Amino acid sequence: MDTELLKKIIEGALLAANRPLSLEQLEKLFEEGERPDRGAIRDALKQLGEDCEGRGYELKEVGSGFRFQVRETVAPWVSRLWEEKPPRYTRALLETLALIAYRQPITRAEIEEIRGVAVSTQIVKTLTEREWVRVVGHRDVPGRPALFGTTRQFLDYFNLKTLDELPTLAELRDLDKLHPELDLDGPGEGVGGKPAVEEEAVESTAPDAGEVAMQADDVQPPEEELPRNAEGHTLQ
Amino acid sequence: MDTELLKKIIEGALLAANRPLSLEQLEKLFEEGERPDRGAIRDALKQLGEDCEGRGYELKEVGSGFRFQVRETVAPWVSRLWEEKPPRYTRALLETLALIAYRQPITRAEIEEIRGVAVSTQIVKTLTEREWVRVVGHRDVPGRPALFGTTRQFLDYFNLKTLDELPTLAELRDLDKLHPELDLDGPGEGVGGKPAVEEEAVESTAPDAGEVAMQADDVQPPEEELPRNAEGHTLQ
Amino acid sequence: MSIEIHGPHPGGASQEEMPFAIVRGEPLSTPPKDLYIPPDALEVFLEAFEGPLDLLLYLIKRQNLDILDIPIAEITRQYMSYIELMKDLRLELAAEYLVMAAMLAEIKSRMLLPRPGATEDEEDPRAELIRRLQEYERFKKAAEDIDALPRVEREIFPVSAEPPPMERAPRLPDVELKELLLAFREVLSRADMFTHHHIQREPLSVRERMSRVLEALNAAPFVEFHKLFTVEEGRRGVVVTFLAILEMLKGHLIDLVQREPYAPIYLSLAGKAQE
Repeated sequence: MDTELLKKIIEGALLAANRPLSLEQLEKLFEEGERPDRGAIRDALKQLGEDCEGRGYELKEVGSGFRFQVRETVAPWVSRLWEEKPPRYTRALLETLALIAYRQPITRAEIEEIRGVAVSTQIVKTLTEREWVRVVGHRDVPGRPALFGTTRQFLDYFNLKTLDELPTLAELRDLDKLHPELDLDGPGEGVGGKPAVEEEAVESTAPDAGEVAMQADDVQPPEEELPRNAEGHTLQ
Repeated sequence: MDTELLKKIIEGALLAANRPLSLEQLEKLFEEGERPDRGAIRDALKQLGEDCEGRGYELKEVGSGFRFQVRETVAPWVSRLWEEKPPRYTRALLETLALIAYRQPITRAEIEEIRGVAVSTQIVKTLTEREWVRVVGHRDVPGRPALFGTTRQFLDYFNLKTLDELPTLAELRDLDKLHPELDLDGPGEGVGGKPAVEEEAVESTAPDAGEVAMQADDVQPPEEELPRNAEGHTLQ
Repeated sequence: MSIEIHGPHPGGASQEEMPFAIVRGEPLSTPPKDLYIPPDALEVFLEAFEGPLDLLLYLIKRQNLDILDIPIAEITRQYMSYIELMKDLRLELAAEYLVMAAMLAEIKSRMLLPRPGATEDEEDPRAELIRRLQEYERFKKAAEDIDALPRVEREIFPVSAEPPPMERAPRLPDVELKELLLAFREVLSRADMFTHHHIQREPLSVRERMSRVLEALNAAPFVEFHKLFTVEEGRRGVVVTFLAILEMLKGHLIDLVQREPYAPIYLSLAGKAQE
């Protein structure tokens, strides 16, 4: 099949589909006999991406495949097409989503353990309904709790090709840096505003001992946990 | 505004809109101060149309405005996108449709209140486009929210003469007893080809029996096994 | 008396000491006994936190403390004063906050005990708390990062074009009535409407009729009352229509207009009559 026709077909299909298309799905546009090999399809995609330069849209590879999308430079105008404001998500939902994204597969109890609060059923439902999150299995412990993971649609929505493209998670700082000799607190006013007699027993009397400890230089720059993917993933 | 940027914005907007855009709508993409005159927009459209030559799509003017359309020459390939198994509606869409059927006329806010999550614009759009649901009025409260109801096409599709033929709440509760083979967690998988209540279709036609049953059963906790209402409605 | 209550700054950028509240311009760290703070305001303040870890992080941040060196006594004192405040205002305390208070108190008590010849491998009692705080903080940050990613509906707009004219129209999803009913049942059981929702008692025919009447009113600005009834439907039909009209009047969907006693009654869509 000649390259120009191949390009037109792929371009037309990506535009008509209204969803990202994978290489497999693009292959299936062709009958067995005429089916171009995957290399040819890749080449056509690459050229289509290059052809878009200078246009109002670009070719992007996301989780579930390739899609055309409006260039971010013209997005401010295009967004005026919709009167409704884009949805905003609560911190509780985003924190839950972040835990599922970075720690998958993860159970609800594990999410609650890290966040220190219960995860509402509503949040799980919203995440599932948006198809960002799904049950990927069950942990083999009593109760067989569901394990949650993210979906390709999650990647699509956040304009990512793989989970590697997520912002890196801050590194945990080293607890060994705690100096045992600094860990005694100064006498405070006690719990709940009442004088705490027992604090007299402590040797440290400097009211600012806490402040000293506070300034000890334990701060380390957060290290990158995952190697960042250096390549851009826009095809152009 | 320079022509290239103007072209890019119009191109991006027409492709993102998912519907034809009129000249007025295109004008509204720009703030008062930067708004190009209509002649400039027309020129940009003309050039965009010419730029499409040799691509898999073309610019068309239709009744309600301009849109890009995939070229007929690539239709044989592109149409294979729809030969795969047809798409399925989400649980969210089905719940919204069911609430509109049983609780019409109902506003979007009321649906959201019962379901506990936002109803996406896309769901309302899909249901309206399918002509199963339409706006039947507006509630006279601030914002005058639209009231949704089902259509005759909805009744036709589900082979109902009137909404009264939908099962009562009591019957709903017994659905799994009627259809032990139903997989209640995943609609679709266990769903056979026949209308729901048909198999147990009961002879009685007393039109109010269901209502009486509904009131009586209202106070029962949902878990309780209730004897099936002997005078249920036939579905046909 | 005016009172402002400060929540954490949305961006989390500000690290300066912030009083709990400002009353007449005076910063206040604990409320005077006779001060009445509307519980709503405090609730709003507390709702700004995602739980005890978030509140602790806030307390640490607002004094520009390093997590690794939390002065436990001070933090415990502040934390407990929040809890006291919640108790004073008779707010329902989330169990998680109380558990955290207990944990803080336990750490503090352990640190107050004299330790004979501190051994190297003895674990700092704060370690577990610090680990949890750090762990929570990194996911709090990760959530902010995810929120900042460009995303569909906000910065990213996937595009599409009209599919080409095709021999066969694209197939629309098929839906079985069963699926619809199951979805409805699911929603009902979630919303617990089986037991509570009085509207469910209305026969469906009334709800359907409400839609039909609204349809008629959409077609014409005013419709005469009697025109909505069809003799052929019999008594039941009349009752259903009448119930539908009453229900819609109650719900502010329609207006009834009568110019004078015994004059014809007209129905119109609510709000349309005055226009």
